[in-house]
Amino acid sequence: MMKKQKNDRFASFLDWLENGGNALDEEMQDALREEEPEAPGKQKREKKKKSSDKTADIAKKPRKAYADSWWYRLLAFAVAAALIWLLMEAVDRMPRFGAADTLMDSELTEFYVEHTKEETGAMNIVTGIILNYRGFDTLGETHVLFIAVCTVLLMLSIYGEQDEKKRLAQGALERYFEPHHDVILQSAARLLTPLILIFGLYIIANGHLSPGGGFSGGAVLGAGLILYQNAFEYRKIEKFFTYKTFKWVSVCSLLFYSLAKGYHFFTGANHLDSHISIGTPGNILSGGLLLPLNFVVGCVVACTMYALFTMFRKGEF
Amino acid sequence: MLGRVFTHLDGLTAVALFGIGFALLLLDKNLMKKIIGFSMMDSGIYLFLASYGYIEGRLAPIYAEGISDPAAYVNPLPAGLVLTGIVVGVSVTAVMLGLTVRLYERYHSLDIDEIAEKIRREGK
Amino acid sequence: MMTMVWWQNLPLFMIVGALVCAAVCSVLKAKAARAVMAALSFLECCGMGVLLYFTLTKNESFVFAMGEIGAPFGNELRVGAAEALVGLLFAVIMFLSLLGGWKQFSLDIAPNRATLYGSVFCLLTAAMCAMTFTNDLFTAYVFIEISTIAACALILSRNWGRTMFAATRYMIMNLLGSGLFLLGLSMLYCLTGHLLFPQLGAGVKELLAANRYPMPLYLSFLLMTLGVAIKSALYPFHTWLPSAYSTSTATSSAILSSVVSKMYIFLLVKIFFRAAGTDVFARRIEDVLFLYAMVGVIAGSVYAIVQRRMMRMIAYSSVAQIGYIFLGIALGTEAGFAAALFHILAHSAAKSMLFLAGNKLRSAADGQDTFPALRGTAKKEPLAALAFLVGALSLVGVPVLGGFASKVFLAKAAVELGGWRMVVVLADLLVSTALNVGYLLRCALTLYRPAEDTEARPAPKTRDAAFAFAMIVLILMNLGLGVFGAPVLDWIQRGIAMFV
Amino acid sequence: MEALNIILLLFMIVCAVAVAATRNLLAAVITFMAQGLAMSVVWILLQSPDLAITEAAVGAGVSSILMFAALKKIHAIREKGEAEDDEKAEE
Repeated sequence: MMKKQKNDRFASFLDWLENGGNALDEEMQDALREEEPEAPGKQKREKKKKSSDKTADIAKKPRKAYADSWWYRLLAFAVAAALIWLLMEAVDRMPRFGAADTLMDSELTEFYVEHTKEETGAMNIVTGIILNYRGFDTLGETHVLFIAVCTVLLMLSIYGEQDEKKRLAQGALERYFEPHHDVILQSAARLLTPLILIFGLYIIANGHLSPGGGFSGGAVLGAGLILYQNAFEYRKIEKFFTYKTFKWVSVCSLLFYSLAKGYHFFTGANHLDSHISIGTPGNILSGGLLLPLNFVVGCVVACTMYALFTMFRKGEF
Repeated sequence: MLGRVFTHLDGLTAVALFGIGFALLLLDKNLMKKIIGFSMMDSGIYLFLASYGYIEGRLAPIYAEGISDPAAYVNPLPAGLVLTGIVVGVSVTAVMLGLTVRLYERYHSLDIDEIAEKIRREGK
Repeated sequence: MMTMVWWQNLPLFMIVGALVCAAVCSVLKAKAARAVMAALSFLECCGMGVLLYFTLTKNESFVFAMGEIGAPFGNELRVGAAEALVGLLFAVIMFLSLLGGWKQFSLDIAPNRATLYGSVFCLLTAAMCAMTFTNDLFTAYVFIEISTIAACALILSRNWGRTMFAATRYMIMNLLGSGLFLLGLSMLYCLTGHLLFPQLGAGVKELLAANRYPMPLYLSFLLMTLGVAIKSALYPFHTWLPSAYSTSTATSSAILSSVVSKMYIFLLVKIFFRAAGTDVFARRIEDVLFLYAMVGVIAGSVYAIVQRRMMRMIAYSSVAQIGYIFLGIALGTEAGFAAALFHILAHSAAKSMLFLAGNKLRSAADGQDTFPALRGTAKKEPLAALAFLVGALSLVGVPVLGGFASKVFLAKAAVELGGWRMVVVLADLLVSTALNVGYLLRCALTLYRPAEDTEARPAPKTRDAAFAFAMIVLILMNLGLGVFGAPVLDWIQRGIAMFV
Repeated sequence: MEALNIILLLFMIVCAVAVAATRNLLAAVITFMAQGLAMSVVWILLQSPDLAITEAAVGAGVSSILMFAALKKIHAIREKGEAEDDEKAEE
């Protein structure tokens, strides 16, 4: 019996090694199972089942008990500690924090500070960088949001035939049981939602002048929509925001973004005149493409955040 | 060895967050904890990046009235990178959450080993 | 300031075009979305071809600044012969995988999902172009994340709970990989103050010459290498690979195995060449890689041999083949890099064909892919079986096929280097070839053995022109890589010369 | 300022450890959210107000909201599914 136990422990250790704490490859698992003689293995499993009944949380199968064992936790701790120690050694040998002699504080900072105002018309240098100098990164980033929504939608639409009915029923249930008359929430939402939305618009519109911009403002707008949806019925928000609205707003925004940025890259690389005037830096209507791009990004972010929330809550959109 | 680390508290914290997040993502069995671990790992990296952009006594990278000396502002580039990173991180979190919800819906468990076990049984 | 010639604008148009297509796809009908996907990937092939032609005839690479301001302040693309060649391969494989899975596409993917799948596919194309061309480490990170999520969506596109779990595991491992990559990237940035490869390389050289921060520099490269290794499934980190590759649809698994994981490896080659340099410093990282790759080549084959299902076997053989690629990189010489890049080409051509043909054969065997069930499927699907045979022979390394050429180049590179590395590489090649024969040919021969129950009526023959076209082109590609191996290697070497 | 910085950094580490230690998922998410808010203050101290706003809105705000939504969904499934699950287990 001792030997058996060892074997099992070894198997689960292999299991862990194989998958870095995740699940075991099914084929390997089959192979391991077959190695154990059938009858005693079963007996043991039953025995463990009984013992695990007492500790309420541990589920029906023996492997789980292993996961909660103390040395597993110790191992996790050891991994974290080793990694932290290694990185701390590196940090220790790196340039000093807050000092002005680091290589990072080099020509780049100088260049950005000296040129951002004239070349992009932005008072907020960070906005100038992310939407102009490193605009390609940001273009990619906006599409990361888009692909995340696509993937979640794809995930939620993977249903078999009979699941489809279940899903619809669940959606209907969610609609039926949503809180209708939560007075505190509703009056708070009535008061706050417009304020939040205006604040979001403010952050977006001033993105090139003060801290903020499309991403943070868009997230604030999305949060406002989420609050509204939570406080009132779906029907109320569906009057002005449905899947179709979401789709068209984000697609149009993304198209505008890609094309405008493409035009900008094209004229820039070919040294053509882009015919976009920068205006007077410091005014709200300045900065050439920055303001429209901030708005477009804000739209995408707001739609994405709201869509993701709705999909998690309802399981559909 | 660690004499200088204590002058760089931000870096130390960043590394600690990264390490804890990494261990959670790699070794925790619970999918939700894994997701939180991922976000934590990312925020550790962002703190690391941003802390190296900071130079003591300098202003935030927004033009202030009448100051155009480059040596008066902190490096704006790390902030731009981190901004990009935060949004990317949220997108990935959303995808992972979606997967978790779907897996739970199907297998009624958040424990990754338990799900594997159920899938194995299902396959037979 | 020089202005751009018309073809030098192509990289921009290819990337922005793919992004626009992605947005447009999501509002189209299923059929139109599929047409957009096919058209886009065909145009990408043409664009890459044009770029390859011009970079080879002009014999120089060019830089495309994204905006008025180029390096070191803004983003940049950089295109040389090596980028164009690898990009061409990726584009062709994506196009052919799409065609090869065209018929199954409508079976596996419901119409309401086809548009989303189209968006994801277009975004993956954009990420592929951007990662191949980019000259900027952080841009590479952003597009790595796009391709990670896209790959997750591709795995998911089938109707099983199992795929969902495979996708979860894929995501977890890949997130660990991108986390390490991002940390390495930020450390490197903090040390050198640059993100573009040329400036990074110069900065690293300067720091090393002054012997400042050697340990953090080493660690940052190690972290990036580790991240890429996890994402491209080098041996001990391969655990997400088999279930992800073997459960998804034909198009998805072909693209995943031959485009997505190879993109990361190409990025690593760029990092080594342009940022780390090929001197003593890079050696120390390459030694670590060498160890993993050496074990991976053998271990992947051993895993593949014990599999009882065809798709899993093909998936595990990828682990071994990726070991070869890393072996070439870890040699650290120019010949080694060239051999690694050539193996990327040869393996992608063979592996995508194996996945496409394997999926066809699996559906011919009523969705079963255990070896007994696959018996006699060659009769039902002669073309698929032929393609499978050619792919298997190529991976085993039979002369006139791509795999043989790449093994020869790898061996040559090792012999050039000499020392204990040569012995190890040659021994590895011998052992793994023997193992490859064991599993790949066994599987290929199973297809041609008569079915056990002769009663089974032959399934009605399905005509699938797109699949046939894809298979024929892929077979020709394998032959071409074998026969014209030397000129292709010459292109690669010229491309590598343009790298620096 | 220095003291505030140290307190915030310590708070973040404590939060991280607490997330790792707790078994209650809701508590973990809330703790994580608190850590994000502390982070946004740290970013103000590091002179990056853009990051502070973005972290507060996106990192701590929306991503935690998404986690809450996912947890709520899981809870709903659990309540609904528990009965079915028990039946299955008895079989």
